[in-house]
Amino acid sequence: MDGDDSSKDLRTQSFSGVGLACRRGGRLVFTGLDFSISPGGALVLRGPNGSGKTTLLRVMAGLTHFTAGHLAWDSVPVEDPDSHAARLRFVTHLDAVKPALTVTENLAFWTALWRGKEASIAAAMAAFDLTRLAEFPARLLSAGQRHRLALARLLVAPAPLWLLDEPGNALDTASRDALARAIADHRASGGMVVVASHEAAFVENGDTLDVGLFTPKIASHWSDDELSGAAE
Amino acid sequence: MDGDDSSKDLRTQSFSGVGLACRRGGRLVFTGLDFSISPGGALVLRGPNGSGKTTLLRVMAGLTHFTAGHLAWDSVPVEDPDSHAARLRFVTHLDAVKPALTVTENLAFWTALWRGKEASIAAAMAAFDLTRLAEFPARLLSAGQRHRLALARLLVAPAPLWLLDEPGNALDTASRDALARAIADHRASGGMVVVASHEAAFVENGDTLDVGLFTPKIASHWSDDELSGAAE
Amino acid sequence: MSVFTSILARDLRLAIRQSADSLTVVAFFAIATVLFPFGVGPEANVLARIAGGVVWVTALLAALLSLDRLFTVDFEDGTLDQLVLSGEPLSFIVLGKVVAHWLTTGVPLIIMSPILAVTLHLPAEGYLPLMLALLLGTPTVSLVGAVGAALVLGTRRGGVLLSLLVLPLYIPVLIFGTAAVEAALTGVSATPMLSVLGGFAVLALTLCPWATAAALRQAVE
Amino acid sequence: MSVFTSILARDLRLAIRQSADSLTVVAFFAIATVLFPFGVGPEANVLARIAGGVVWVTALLAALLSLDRLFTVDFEDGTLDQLVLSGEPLSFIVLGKVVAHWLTTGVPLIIMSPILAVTLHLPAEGYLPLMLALLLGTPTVSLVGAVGAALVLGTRRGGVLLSLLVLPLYIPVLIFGTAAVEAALTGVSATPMLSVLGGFAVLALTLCPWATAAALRQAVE
Amino acid sequence: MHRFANPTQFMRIANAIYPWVAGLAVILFVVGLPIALVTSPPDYQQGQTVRIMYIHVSSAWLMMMIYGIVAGGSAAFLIWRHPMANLVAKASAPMGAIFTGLALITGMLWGQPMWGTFWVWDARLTSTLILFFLYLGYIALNDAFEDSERGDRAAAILALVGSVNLPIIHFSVEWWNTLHQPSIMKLSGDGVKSSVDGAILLPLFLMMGAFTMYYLAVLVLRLRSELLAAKIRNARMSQVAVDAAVGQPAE
Amino acid sequence: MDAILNYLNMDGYAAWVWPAYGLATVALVGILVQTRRTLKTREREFETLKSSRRGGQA
Ligand code: HEM
Ligand SMILES: Nc1ncnc2c1ncn2[C@@H]1O[C@H](COP(=O)(O)OP(=O)(O)OP(=O)(O)O)[C@@H](O)[C@H]1O
Ligand SMILES: Nc1ncnc2c1ncn2[C@@H]1O[C@H](COP(=O)(O)OP(=O)(O)OP(=O)(O)O)[C@@H](O)[C@H]1O
Ligand SMILES: [Mg+2]
Ligand SMILES: [Mg+2]
Repeated sequence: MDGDDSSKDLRTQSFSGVGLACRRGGRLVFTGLDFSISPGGALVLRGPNGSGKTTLLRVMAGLTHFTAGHLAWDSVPVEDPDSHAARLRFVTHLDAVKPALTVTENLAFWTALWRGKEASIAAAMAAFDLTRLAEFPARLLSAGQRHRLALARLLVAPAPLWLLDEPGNALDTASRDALARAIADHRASGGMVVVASHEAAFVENGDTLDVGLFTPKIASHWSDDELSGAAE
Repeated sequence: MDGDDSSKDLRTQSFSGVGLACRRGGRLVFTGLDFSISPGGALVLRGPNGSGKTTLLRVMAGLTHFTAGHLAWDSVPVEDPDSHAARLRFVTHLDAVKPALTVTENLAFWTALWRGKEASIAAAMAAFDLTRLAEFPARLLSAGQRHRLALARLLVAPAPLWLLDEPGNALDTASRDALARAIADHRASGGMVVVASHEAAFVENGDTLDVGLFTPKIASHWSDDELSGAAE
Repeated sequence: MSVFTSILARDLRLAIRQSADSLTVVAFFAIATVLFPFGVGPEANVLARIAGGVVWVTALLAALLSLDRLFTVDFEDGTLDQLVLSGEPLSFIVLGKVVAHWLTTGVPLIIMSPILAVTLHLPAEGYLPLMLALLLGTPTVSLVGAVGAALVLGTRRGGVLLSLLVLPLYIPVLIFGTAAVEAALTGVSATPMLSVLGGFAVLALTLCPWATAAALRQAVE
Repeated sequence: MSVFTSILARDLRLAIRQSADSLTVVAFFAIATVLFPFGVGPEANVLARIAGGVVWVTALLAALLSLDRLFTVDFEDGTLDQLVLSGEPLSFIVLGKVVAHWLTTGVPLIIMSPILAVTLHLPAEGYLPLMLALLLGTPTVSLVGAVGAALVLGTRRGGVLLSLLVLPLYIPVLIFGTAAVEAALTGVSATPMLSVLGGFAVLALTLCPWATAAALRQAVE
Repeated sequence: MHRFANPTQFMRIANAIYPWVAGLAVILFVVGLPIALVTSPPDYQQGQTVRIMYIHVSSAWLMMMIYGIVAGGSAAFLIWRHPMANLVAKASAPMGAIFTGLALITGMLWGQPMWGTFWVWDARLTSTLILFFLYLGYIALNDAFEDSERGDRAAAILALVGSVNLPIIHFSVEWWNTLHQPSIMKLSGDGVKSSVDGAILLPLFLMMGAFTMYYLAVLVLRLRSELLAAKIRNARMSQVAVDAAVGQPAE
Repeated sequence: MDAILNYLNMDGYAAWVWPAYGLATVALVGILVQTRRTLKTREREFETLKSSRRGGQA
């Protein structure tokens, strides 16, 4: 039931990571990475393709395992993935939309799961200009409309931390503005936002974190040093 | 074998459509739509989300059936979908990349299928900064790297008409420049480009076509008029 | 429990909206069973001899086929990421999906089974034990299958790999399930076999949702 | 023909790179067959009586399971769009994929079959006709299955619907396939049955690639 | 062809023939049933069971004719994209499935007294069973898609592929020697010859005619119903989508 | 009476002949009833839709 009143204490929360390192497919994607977001803050992840923005977002969400460092929420180390998950919303490349359900039904499902209020569904649809499509099965939506439906999920049940992976993909100008507004509102009420994007448009006065400015290192389970005497 | 020398006569070709109408899921997406592209020309499709840009590109590719109007190539009506397909390349939202094959193997397959030259593979990879990733299995690529691999397919075997659906998605600045360069080179050698995009950056001096500026009409197989006397 | 019911409700709604789905599971069950008289020949005594086993094996294969896609769609469209991030116990969510699966495929199989038993010339006294055995056995089938379905997420040809993982685990269910039918035909009480099947179901209910949740977590990593 | 060979080469390469795939088809074949002694009981004479039929039925089901995903991956990742737009006859492309499928699943099944026949106590004179019948029958299975796989693209739970569409069409193959084994066991020549199977294969080869291509075209529309 | 593609024109013709086929169906049943059930003599070989034939052969004939119509409609739909042809196919298929079921069951009811078994795996029986499954597959495929137009096209292709089965059903009794009766009719140089007595042929033809007219009459009703459904969909869609988001210039 | 019973008995084939006719009747009547019923419900639905739209416009 803490989902319900989490909106109240948005302001008191902060999120940070220290010395994070992550290995994917045998290569070290990043190492020694620090970040910190305070209430109302925003962090824009930048970096060329393949620099590790998506990976870092998944680490922040607790989905991907990291090899060193730690995450902290209000200075308390993040340990239980479920309770960490309850305080964040993650919009990924995949939009988790069920084609057979209508726009409203899609949102209603997530609202129920996240114990949000029924009433917020209409507001979320309005924010992303989906109201007129409310009774359309999602299979009839175009790429941008589907993506807007995924974004509308951010608003059905409040959560302090938003993780957005290239949220501008496929959006038209009006929808980009709507997204920027939603982000600004969320921050104004004390929420935090992390955006991985090649365009800066959505976030005003956010911090910037350059991901992957170092040469990626090879990383098997063990470093060369550790292996040195092993296979002789 | 005509794929081989199609590059020679790029200049002489033009592509146009007259009075196109298309129905999807029982609704008329567009109707009475005309366009025309001359050699070296470019057409930018604009319109809010859901206005029918993707649908129009699929119609141009001969994939989606249209209910009225016709397409013409060099003023000759397009009839056989296979021979029309041989003169175009289509980059869609889906990148048709096989995760189990390396970057080179992915490109080599399409080169063979389209009867392109082996040598062009290296050039295509260089154009989209994939050379360092040549021997990487595609499953290790990030979103932007995968999309660059899809774009590199444009260069492995020449075809006069490029259809690009939101080609800028997930690309970093350097890759956007590379894409803009590829498009400019293609047009300089007489090729044609159609781009559906919410950003104009990739095309210089292109024509613009606003898709879906009229109110969509309802269309089952039959209009109400046609049905009027049917079920009494 | 609200998680459980909202998952259950959504999956049931999806199943009803695409009602052809559970019908086709039953259709597979029927067709695969009907293949046997073609393959084995139509002699009634041979068929009657193998009827219980054939119905059980095809029921297992039918359940397996439908389990194949239990999580695949959610995995591919990103829903699974979101479910793992729901902040609710993942094993409850899993349980909701498994119960929806059982209601839409297991129950139709049970209802269908006596009809197929007739075409295979199973003696009438075998019908009730067959249905009871299926009633107690199919929940285990769904629960164990869910673990397998979660493990093979992200592999190509998951379906075949799934059967490799899961079919061996079905063997005990199969043995006691057919033994129950056998017992009834030879006039012995089927109760001991049925209670073993019930025991399997309880065991599966306590272990499988947890194991499935763990498998799903590593699938989205 | 270069289209055909490049498709064939790519699909074979993909299959080898994920060699677990064709292994799992064979594994399914083996496990499903081995389930029968558990379901039916271990008596050698009963098993011998049904051996040919069981091997054939499980081979069909194994092929079906692997056919399920023949086009799905290409459909979902956009490759199919590109193949339809290749400008080459789509039926050649289809043929390339089907041949690759048959080489990676049909052939291993044929090689595996005598081993399974032994476990089901099939008399030794049945081995050769069984393998020959599978050799002539499995191409039809792959070809017909390809039509079904193309038709169900884009449905949820395609696998089960696929079996509803395709298994009935396998019935003639099954009948003549088991009849060939039966004939050899009773000392009659199996040649007439084998030539009917060959006839089916020729018929399927002329019709199915075309029908599959039509189905694929409408799937990407 | 294009005249029939317009539903109003098509239904004008259909509605015009409706009273005739419906009336004929009633007359043929009223005349045919008493002859089939009472006045016609028992067969010298098959005795009274010959009365099953009047239903069995009529259903079998109809199931094949309907499949022909389904396949033909599907072909027209795929080649010329005539939705009306598809509608005819779609409206016929469930009836075809039911008549196939009827042919199978009456055949089994006839087989038990005649051959001593309900079922043998001979070519005609097997190919009839396959026809039944093809009908079921057509129906299942038709509503397996979220986009109903895709279902239409996929099912149409299946119907065309399955039409290979039709000649097999018909000629199976000649190509393989089976338990099943060979054809009653033989077309030879000097016209239609029959091996069967006229007293049995008369009720047979009456019943076949009655079944056929019945099918045509019900088909008209089902087409009306399908077109009404299309009208309802149109009306529904226009209510939802009059202002549905899409295509309006961004203000 | 005997004649009728004798007729109904069909020389001992009653168990095969009558079910055949019975099932055929059920099938034919069933299709007809089902078809007419959906037709009627759709007609009614269409009428209400039409009248409600007219009401909306007024
Ligand atoms: C389940 C069992 C049976 C099935 C599936 C079946 C199927 C068929 C089919 C499909 C036809 C139509 C063939 C055509 O028009 O080309 C037919 C016709 C006929 N059947 Fe059967 N049948 C069955 C059992 C029987 C039995 C037991 C008898 C009689 C002993 C019988 C006697 C006939 C006769 C006399 C015809 C008309 C022959 C002709 O004109 O072609 N059938 N049956
Ligand atoms: N397969 C389909 N079935 C039914 N309707 C569809 C289908 N695909 C698209 N539509 C409808 O057609 C309209 C146009 O869609 P399309 O994808 O062409 O838009 P778009 O201009 O590409 O939009 P976006 O900018 O969001 O990509 C949408 O409103 C959508 O509802
Ligand atoms: N599942 C994986 N297995 C192995 N390596 C991976 C995996 N996912 C990503 N990588 C590697 O990690 C690196 C970072 O990928 P990531 O997706 O985080 O990049 P990104 O910054 O999001 O790039 P983009 O801008 O293209 O989305 C890539 O170079 C990629 O090769
Ligand atoms: Mg990324
Ligand atoms: Mg689009």
